[in-house]
Amino acid sequence: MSQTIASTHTQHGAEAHGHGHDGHAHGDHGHAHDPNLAHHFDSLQQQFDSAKLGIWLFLATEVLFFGGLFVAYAILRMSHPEIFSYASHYLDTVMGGINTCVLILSSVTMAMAVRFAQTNRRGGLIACLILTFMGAIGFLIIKYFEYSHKIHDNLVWGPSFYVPPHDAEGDAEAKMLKTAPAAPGAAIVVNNPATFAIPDLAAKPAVDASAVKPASVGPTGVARASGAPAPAPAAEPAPGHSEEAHPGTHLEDKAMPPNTHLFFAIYYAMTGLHGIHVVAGMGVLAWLTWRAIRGDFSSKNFTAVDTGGLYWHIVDLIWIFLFPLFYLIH
Amino acid sequence: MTTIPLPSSGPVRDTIEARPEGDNYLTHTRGLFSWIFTLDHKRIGVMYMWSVLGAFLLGGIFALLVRTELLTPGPTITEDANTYNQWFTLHGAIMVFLVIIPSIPAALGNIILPVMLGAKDVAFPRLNLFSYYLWVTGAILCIASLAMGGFDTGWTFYTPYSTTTTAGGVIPVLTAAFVLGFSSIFTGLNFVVTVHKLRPPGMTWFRMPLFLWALYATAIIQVLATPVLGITLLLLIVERTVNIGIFNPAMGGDPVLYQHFFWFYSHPAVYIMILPAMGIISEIIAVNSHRSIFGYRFIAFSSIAIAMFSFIVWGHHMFTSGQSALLNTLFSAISFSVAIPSAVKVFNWIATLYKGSVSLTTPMWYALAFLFLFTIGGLTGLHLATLSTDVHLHDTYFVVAHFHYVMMGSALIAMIGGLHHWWPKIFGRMYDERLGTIACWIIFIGFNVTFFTQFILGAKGMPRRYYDYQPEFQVYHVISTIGSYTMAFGFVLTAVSLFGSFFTGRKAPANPWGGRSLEWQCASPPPFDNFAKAPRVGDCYDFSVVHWDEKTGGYWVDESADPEVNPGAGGAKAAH
Amino acid sequence: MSMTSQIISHAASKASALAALAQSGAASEPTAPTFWMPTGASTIAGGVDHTLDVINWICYVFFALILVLMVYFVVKYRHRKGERFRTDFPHHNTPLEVTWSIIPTIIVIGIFVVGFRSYLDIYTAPKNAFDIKVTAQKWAWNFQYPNGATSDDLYVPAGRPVRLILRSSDVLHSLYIPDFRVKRDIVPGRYTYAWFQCDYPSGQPGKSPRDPNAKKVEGPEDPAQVYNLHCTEYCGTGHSKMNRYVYVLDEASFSQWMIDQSQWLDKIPEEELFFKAGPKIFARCQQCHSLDGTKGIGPSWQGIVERVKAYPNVGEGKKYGTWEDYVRTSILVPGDYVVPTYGNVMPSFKGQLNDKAIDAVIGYMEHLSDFDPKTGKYLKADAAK
Amino acid sequence: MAHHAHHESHHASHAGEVHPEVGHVVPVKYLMAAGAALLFLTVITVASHSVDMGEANLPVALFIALIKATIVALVFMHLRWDRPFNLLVLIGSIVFVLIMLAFAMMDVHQNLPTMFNGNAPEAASTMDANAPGAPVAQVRSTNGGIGSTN
Repeated sequence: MSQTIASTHTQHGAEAHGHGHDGHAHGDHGHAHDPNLAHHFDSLQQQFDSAKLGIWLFLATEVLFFGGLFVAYAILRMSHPEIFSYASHYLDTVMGGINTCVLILSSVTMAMAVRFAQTNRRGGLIACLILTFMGAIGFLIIKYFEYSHKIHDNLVWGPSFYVPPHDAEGDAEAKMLKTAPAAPGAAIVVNNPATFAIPDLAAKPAVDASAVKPASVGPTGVARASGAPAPAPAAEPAPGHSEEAHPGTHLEDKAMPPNTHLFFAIYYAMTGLHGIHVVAGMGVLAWLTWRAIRGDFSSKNFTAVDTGGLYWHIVDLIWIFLFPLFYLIH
Repeated sequence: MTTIPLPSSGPVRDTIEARPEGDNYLTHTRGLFSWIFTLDHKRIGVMYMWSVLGAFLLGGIFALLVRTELLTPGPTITEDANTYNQWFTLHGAIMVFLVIIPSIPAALGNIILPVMLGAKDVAFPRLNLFSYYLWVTGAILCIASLAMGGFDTGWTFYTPYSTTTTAGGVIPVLTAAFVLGFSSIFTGLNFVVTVHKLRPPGMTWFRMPLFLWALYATAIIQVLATPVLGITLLLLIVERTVNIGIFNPAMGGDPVLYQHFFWFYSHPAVYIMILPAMGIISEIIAVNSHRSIFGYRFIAFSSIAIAMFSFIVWGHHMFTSGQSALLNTLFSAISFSVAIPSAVKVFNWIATLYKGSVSLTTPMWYALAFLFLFTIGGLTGLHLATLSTDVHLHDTYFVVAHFHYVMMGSALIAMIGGLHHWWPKIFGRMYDERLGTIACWIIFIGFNVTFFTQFILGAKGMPRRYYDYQPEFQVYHVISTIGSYTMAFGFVLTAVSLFGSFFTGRKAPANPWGGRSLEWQCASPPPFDNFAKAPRVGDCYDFSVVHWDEKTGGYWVDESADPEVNPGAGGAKAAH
Repeated sequence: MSMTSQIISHAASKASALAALAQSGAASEPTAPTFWMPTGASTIAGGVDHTLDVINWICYVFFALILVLMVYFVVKYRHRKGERFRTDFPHHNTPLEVTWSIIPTIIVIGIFVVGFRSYLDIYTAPKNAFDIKVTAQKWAWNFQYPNGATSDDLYVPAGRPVRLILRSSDVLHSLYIPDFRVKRDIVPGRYTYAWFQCDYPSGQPGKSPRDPNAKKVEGPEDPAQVYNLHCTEYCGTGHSKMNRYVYVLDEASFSQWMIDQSQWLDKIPEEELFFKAGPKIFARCQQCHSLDGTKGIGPSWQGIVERVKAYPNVGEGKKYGTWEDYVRTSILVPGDYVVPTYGNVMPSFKGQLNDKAIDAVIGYMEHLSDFDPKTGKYLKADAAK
Repeated sequence: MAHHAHHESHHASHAGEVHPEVGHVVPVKYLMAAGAALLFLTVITVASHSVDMGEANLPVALFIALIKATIVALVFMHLRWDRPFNLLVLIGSIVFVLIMLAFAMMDVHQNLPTMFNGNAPEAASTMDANAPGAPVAQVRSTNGGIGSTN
């Protein structure tokens, strides 16, 4: 490798003096003899290789970042296999499959975009970038439908998975769970006078087991022990209101294994993080498109497109694994 | 590795005088904004340095509070155990995430690495600046978390405590650690690329000074391990905010999984702290004994070996935590393998002193202190890697003492040694060496008084993170606290000697210690783009061509006498 | 040392200790505390201490070696400004470097083997072990014995292996008995196990080390009688207060103790519950609740009855019919109504306090004025007699 | 300098096209072929899902995913023509994920017997009070509490 550097290395002691203020010395127009060469590089080759190695190292961090979640997935699936085979059927394989194809196509257009940039085809570059962007949007739209459908069916992570939706109890509970962590209530330190007037509901810390249950369960549970009046309704979904609580069908399903919420927890965690990366990718694509329209890119200067493309491909690559792991469980 | 022949023109001291007097990276541009928006690696490094030292002061204050509280069993200066818990948590979090991890790579590394390498800058100056401001963001969040109710989770954030505690500052501090992680990732990424792609002709892998090897190995860890911390903290934040339950046993999650995640980062993180320290020590010892470092390749490779091993030993933090017996055994076995490259390094350093010409400068004193403390820290690692003894010692003061010997006694002492080593280069001023040396001794003694007693405490069964303890332990705690005050005094002296240099210090020569690597070949302080001409790289550990120069009060390097630079010269020296 | 003299002084204990010898092979006598280690009172302590000694000596030797060489070289090859640098040094010496890579390798392999062998003893509990269920919670221990008896301190029979079945009801804890060299994290959501065998009885049967009514936990009359038990996994405010004692009783007195312990509450007539049982149970609560109005982790019990009656949700037709109902609820389902400004940190005592115990607590609260708020002593004790 | 060698070959393949002095231009037919292959494999995966292979389903699906990933990495991401070290970086990162996976799974696998769904009695009761199917402590506390004689 150093051989390459050595051979492409050019001495330019003289120019080095040429730089005035180091602020613009590093800019894209840093160098006297090549506007695309930053002052601290000696050759375009060196600069390009650095950029490539840089982005690849960044992609490596992305792999490990998602890697953590994949490990979590593996552990959960190992300790609760029944959950995964059961809950996977709540996912829409068709939508997932379509999304996979959308991402693949956007990857193709992205790769083409890089190619157009390398070969000075500005029109093709802009077209491909926009196509890729559309792909991203398409992916997110489909994801939106998937998510909203599940949320409507109460197929969510955490305790609210068990809260019968669309009744006062459920809503109150859901509301509490939403507010509890954010509220300064969670910020109560013992002996902190600042938090005096906080309603006790919000005063519950985020994940405290007892914050997890509908407010009515506690006393009824105890009342039974001490022979006081019968439990309030909605603690256990009575047949009466399970009809109107239609969306939460999984709640009536006696075959549902314990802890099924975990599947959706990891599902939302992984697809959500992936979604965030897609959004970030859209940002990158928009920026590239803008620069392409401005005419920044050419066969001499396409590194930005290339690296942006690599990022987009890794997003695709991760989805390629997410798809079978969530949608295709037997 | 073939290298193109280089034009040999006169001695390198030309490069030093090659630019107008007083024009260096500090003076090249002026004004606040020329610092805030600077892309010069040296300035970014200097900003890092001051920030890290500031954080160190803060963390030190919390340390003293903790030690003072422990003077007596039960309440001493606070009635509330929770306050104490917040103190030691803050001390740990600040020292680990804000100080030790960025101290050497981000602060000293940023300043020295490109100069040492002979490059004009790091590969991605903007990213470099960005990572600094990430650090600042993290620091601000960390302080903010105090205002928002503090956090009492311990720096390890073990679930489910960290997800159920009512302390309000937990989420901010998790975010802080998350952000700091990315700051560290970007620094590492920058260094890997710089070392790979920005080496000037002649700077082959095996001509790189060992500090660069160490930084390179560190950077690899930073890039590969830190993302896992990122995702872990992210999951923790989600757990705490929207109750996702992956780590929450009440919901079928697995708290031990969190520990796996956490230590998969945090064990390698220990080497993020110690590897660059080892690099600095290699430099200081070689330069101050003015002889080629003994077994260059063994040291270089041991750095890489440690970096690689560091990823497969994290389980030794979990011997008692419900990890399976099989895994305990595996991890114990692998953990021992780290001992070997570490031992090799120590032996090589000792052997480097042999038949050297040792001048006892302040940096050298720090290096010797490092050797002493690191040996203890490393050897006590054996107790903790051994299964049966670790069961007894885990989570006691023995562990506390052990990692302070390694993180502080080694990493931080080396950082301060490095600071003294390169201070003249960075600021162009010599500090008062006598005062510096005295301070070094006081810190050294104070440190051992503080932490050696904690080995005994731990072995006797004093659990860590205790606000209250049995009376029979008090004597040890008192000794330990006295030691910590001594140490604090030592650090004050160090500060005096260093800051004094700005007022009373003489102007530093380009090469005050007789170093041979490239940073000693450009002026002190270096010009803003480091080298007027591409430097000619010789053997950075060949001191036979280094000569004392009375008139500059420093050394100069007769490059032309080095056959590796100037094949014409008939310098008699064993090539290797 | 005091340990052994203790044993000799108690003939009964001694006899049973010998009985223990008979049934469980070689008994290991408690070792004296060394510079490093505390008393080693369990059968596994020997192995651990031996391992530690081995490692220590290796450390001493290597440390001395490195230190001596360092100092010697620095002194011998001291350089002064102006002198020419030596050039007669070796650059490297592969055979030497290989040697000092291999020697440490062999040594650490050795250490690993020694450590692993003693670890196996720690890890694998014998079949005939006596099971004790341990529940850790913020910030108290609950030890439950086969006959259903429960206690706050750990009582174990001498001369037979004891297996602790550990479970946490909230966060991570860790059970640590330094003198037994036993430590195991307690992980919510799963069981963990620890075992030990202590061959020599200590302490006196049934004699509690401290007054259960005392606000502050005092040590036993003779420290040598008991062993300390700590929590070593950080668990919050009361972490450093999760210290209890371990009593090793000889077989006979242990089984007697178990029976008494399992019945003490039933023996007390209803009307005497509040001053006989109340204070004893309060010992579990005093980590967080005070009697004298000082604000702890939880609200003080002083004047609790009036306070609770004043709550908006207590009273006829309200959420809680009576104040007793509220107290009972907050013992069993603490999160149900959290008093403002206090965090929801109290663990549930469901399954730990039965109805009679809860009645005792309620009675205790009711008659709180009859107790000394500082010491918790019952002031009308003689009157009750 | 394998890098430059490829360069030449492509000068030959598409004459009259502007070529950058750095980097590598992937011919259109490669890109299209890769895209087609990916779509095809996606169909295969979905199909394989519908046939019940018992335990084998997961490995098969993952294997296909691996092939797809390889195609993306080699063609779209230029690794086929890029510097080998970049490939090493990618593989290296995956290896480290696998290390973590292996150890963590080994641990959990060994510990499965000791685990029970739901946490402490009160947490468990809380959860199963919520709804059918919520986690129930399989191993219940038999703890009679203070004073119980059973």
